[in-house]
Amino acid sequence: MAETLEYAPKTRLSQAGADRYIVEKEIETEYMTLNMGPQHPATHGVLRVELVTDGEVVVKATPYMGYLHRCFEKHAEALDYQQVIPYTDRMDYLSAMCTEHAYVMAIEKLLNIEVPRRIEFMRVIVVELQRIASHQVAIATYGLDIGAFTPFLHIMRDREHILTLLEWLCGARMLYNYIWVGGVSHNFPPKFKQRVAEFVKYYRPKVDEMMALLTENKLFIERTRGVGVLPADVAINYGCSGPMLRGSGVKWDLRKNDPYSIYPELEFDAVVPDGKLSIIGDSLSRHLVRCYEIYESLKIIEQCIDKMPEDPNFDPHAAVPKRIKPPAGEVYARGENPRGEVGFYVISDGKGTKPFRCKARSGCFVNLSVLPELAKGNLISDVVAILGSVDIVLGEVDR
Amino acid sequence: MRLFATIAPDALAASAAPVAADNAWVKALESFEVAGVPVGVWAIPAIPLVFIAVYALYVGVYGERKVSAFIQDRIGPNETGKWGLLQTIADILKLIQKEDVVPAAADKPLFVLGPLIVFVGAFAAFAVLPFSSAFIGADLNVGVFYAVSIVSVEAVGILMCGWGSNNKWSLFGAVRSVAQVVSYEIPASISILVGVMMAGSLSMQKIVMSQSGEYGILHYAVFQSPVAWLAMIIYFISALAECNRAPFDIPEAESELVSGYFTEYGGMKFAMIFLAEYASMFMTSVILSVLFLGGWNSPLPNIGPVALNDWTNGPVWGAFWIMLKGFFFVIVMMWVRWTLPRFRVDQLMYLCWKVLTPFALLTFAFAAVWELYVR
Amino acid sequence: MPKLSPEAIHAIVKEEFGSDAISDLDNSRTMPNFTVLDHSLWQPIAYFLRTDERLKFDYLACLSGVDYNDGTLGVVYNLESLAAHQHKIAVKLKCTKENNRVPSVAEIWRTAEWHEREAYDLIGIVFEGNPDLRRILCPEDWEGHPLRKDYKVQEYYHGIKVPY
Amino acid sequence: MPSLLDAKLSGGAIVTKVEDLLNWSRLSSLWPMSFGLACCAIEMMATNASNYDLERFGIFPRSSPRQSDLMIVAGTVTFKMAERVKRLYDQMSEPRYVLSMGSCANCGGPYWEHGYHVVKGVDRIIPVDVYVPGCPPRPEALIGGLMKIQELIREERLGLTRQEALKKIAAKTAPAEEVIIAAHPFNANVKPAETKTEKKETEEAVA
Repeated sequence: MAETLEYAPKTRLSQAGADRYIVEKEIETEYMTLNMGPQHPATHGVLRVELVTDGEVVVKATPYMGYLHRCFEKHAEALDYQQVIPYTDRMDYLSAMCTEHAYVMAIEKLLNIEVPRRIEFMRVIVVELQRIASHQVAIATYGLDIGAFTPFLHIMRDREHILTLLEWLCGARMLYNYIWVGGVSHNFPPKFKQRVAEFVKYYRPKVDEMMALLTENKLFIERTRGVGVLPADVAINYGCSGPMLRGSGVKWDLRKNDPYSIYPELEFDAVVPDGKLSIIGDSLSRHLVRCYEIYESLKIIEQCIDKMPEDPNFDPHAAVPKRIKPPAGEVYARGENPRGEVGFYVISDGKGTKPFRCKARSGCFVNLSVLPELAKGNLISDVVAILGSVDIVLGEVDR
Repeated sequence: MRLFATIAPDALAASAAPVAADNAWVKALESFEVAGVPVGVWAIPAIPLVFIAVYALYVGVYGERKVSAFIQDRIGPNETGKWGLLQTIADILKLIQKEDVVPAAADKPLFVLGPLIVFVGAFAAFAVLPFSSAFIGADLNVGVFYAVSIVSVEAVGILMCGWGSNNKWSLFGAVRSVAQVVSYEIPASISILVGVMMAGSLSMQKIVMSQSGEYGILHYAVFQSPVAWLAMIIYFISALAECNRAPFDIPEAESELVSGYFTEYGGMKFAMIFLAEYASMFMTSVILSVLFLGGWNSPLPNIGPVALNDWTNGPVWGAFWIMLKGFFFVIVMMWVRWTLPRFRVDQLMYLCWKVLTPFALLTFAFAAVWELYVR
Repeated sequence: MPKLSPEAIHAIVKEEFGSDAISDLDNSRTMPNFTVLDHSLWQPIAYFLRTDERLKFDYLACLSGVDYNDGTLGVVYNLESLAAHQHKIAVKLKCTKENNRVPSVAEIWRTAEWHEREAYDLIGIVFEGNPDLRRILCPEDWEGHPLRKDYKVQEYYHGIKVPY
Repeated sequence: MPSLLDAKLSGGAIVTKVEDLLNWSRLSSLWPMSFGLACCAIEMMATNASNYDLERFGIFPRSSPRQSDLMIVAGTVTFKMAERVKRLYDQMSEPRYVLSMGSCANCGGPYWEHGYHVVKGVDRIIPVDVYVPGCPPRPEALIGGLMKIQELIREERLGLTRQEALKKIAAKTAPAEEVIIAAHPFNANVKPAETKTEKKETEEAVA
């Protein structure tokens, strides 16, 4: 059956650009097994990759994860619907708001409740702020992987502004527990919107600066261009999503293609690489998608600030159910995270206040599964570049 | 220690140059004895070593931290002593106290000897660096040749470190480093030859003296030939690679190879490798300024009665100028390091063999023609 | 090509494989789904879902293992036609705790390989035909499948106490 | 009763001075291992970055355990990871310190009850010197924890075990309740109000 498929996995050694490293094929060399991680600067956490190398060329890469398996699904089954939200924060700790949003949408779908319009705007603003912060870390650590240390610190400096804003909003710097089922935990503080608008104004030139410092650097382009090319059909077959899929030229953004919240009312683009600077599907494309998504997010935030309905006596808890006890049923709801599609498959048995089963589908878990395919036939330095461009957060991979 | 005394410097044609390099300080020190003990002879090699230690502590490590902090919008060390000035001293004192670990699986002799050889390789070259017109450890008539060859010993030390550690990452780092150092020796040596050819001597002092004159900076080798600047740039790039500095820091590429060949080293052995890196940075910077930028000659010209060049030349001024030039290039190296990403192995080799070496050869040929027929 | 409703999708599959192969459509508000009754037909059905021009389910969004706490285990596949039609359907597969073997679809959707490993690790469903069916999250020598409803956590792991 | 060696070694003026110098050098140059496990690692990165800049204290991360003095266990330790943490700790050379950052590393944090795969406290594997609470701790809290490590090093003497040094610090530190009460705004209003009036009086007197 498998042979008739459009996509059959084949060795990437022969594919474009990969065989340039293999100079002397006739020399008999012994393969060396190299253990990268779980404590390694380039694995972005506690991933372990077993590399079988021929000299510096990687013949086979096998990722091993689970070093940060924190049993999210067990916790979800043991706790109330509302209590699960902090654990979703800790799944993808760089984009806590986005993961919360996806989970809350699942529960709201089960409960079949409408959320006030202002709440939706508030959620989108914080989610997009979080998306910027998350992409910042992704870009910064990617620079670090390639060996550029300074952009990392510049970007982290700007990220603090977002953290300060969100801390002002809900008292936590990273893990917020802000988005609740049917509402949010706190109303916007006075002048919060102005501050956000100021941030957008401040940050736009900084993104240009970041692009000039890192993305337009000749060395950076040389290191990432044409490295780890992921064709679109392979990406879809492997279930990739987010910047990974868009980097391969597939215009697929859940905010556009499976719209939720108030995204249909907003004007923005799903970013796909144009193939001018990068080869479509390579590491540079994925990096570029992240860079340009920051601009799109800034655009979204500006629109939200303009369109958000004003209401001085607004109660963010108005639609929050007193007791969350959904009827029996099951739902798969998802949101566009900075790292791809995050979905929650929740089963309610209709009897208790706890989910019967809550499976989290994480973007980077799936995106990471392409790594063996991409790493084959590349140098060790390229594996680092590829791994960085996949942009994994181990908390989400292992849950 | 007698080495420096037995290889006596050539008698220099003092009349040929406006500033005669007479190595007076060294000669004075040689005859200095205390109760029959030749303290002076021992002091000659000790002076550069003390200087290097101070330099490595302050310009090297502390400077690097402050420069990187400046580039990265930070403050850098400021809690240890005034402005953090005692930071490197604290680092060294701490490293001395650390437990000396030799991994169980390591090849002990190699593991222990490796850092020593790296250290010695980097520091032995200082014997021929002219610190002033009156001070050079050994004015060898093949000084440049000696410096180039003794630095290659460093590659052996690095390989010993990497192999002796019995760590695959270290081995990768060592192999990469050796391949890199050996490759970049070629463009570096060819561009050194350009400078040597223009001066007509392999002796460091003679090279410097050939660049002195009343117009100061205009006598520097880099302005004496239309291609000398190219040779200088090629040498600078190769020097970055030979010192394993970014963007050529692939042997210790932190995000790829953890710490490269010194992953398994801690404590004093690590400090030695660390100091050797800064020492070779300064060494290559000085060789660069000796060959192309006039060494200890003042860049200021004599303008009629305002004899700036004469006023700012001499043994003490010479020491000032050469250190200034050396430190300048060390700072440039840091600047480059904290700005650029890292090369990949194949790109590194491409740059060496397909860009730098052909250009170096072309420069060499052109410079030879220029020297023969024009100058 | 038009975006098909769940009913239409169900009808196409039923037409192709007969009414014994799959159950009726559970057209719930939140997640329309049907169950594959005949395990031996699951791989052909999956292949059909992925390649048929009308369906083109090229994207396996999620694969979840479930312990229904009544002696049955289940696998839920959330499928989507990403490149072509953008319609969705969920497919279920059930087995018993004693006979916990289901066919693997890792050859059809490569993403299923890791998802199946995860379901094997946490629920204990054996996917026949998965090229690399090992534990993925827990250590190799971990005892039991943690997301089973009757799971009891072990006291010690390599000499470290496990419960608080 | 201290042994003869201890009696001779401790207390002497020169020994004390040298010890102070050595302790100073160690506490001013704490190189942590850049070893991120989970969420806390991001806060650790933020602490190293420009805004908080740990390098001010001479703390800059090394990626190899051989070159580091301090292990910041930043995040959840799982059973799969436990052996690696232990091994990394064993690879560090003495003198070494361990800072447990965040609730997960302290005691299992939010995963203490149902987290079957989470080690409930890294102190079940390796000895911990300083615990920094928080989920995740703010960068200021981490800096505070590092200061505690510096305090510990300052207290170290020949013939004094780590445990005794830790106890000495604990004796010096005010109990948490007192700190909280002192920092509470209602309590803070009582005394400073008096001092303010005094100040005013003195100002008037000067005028």
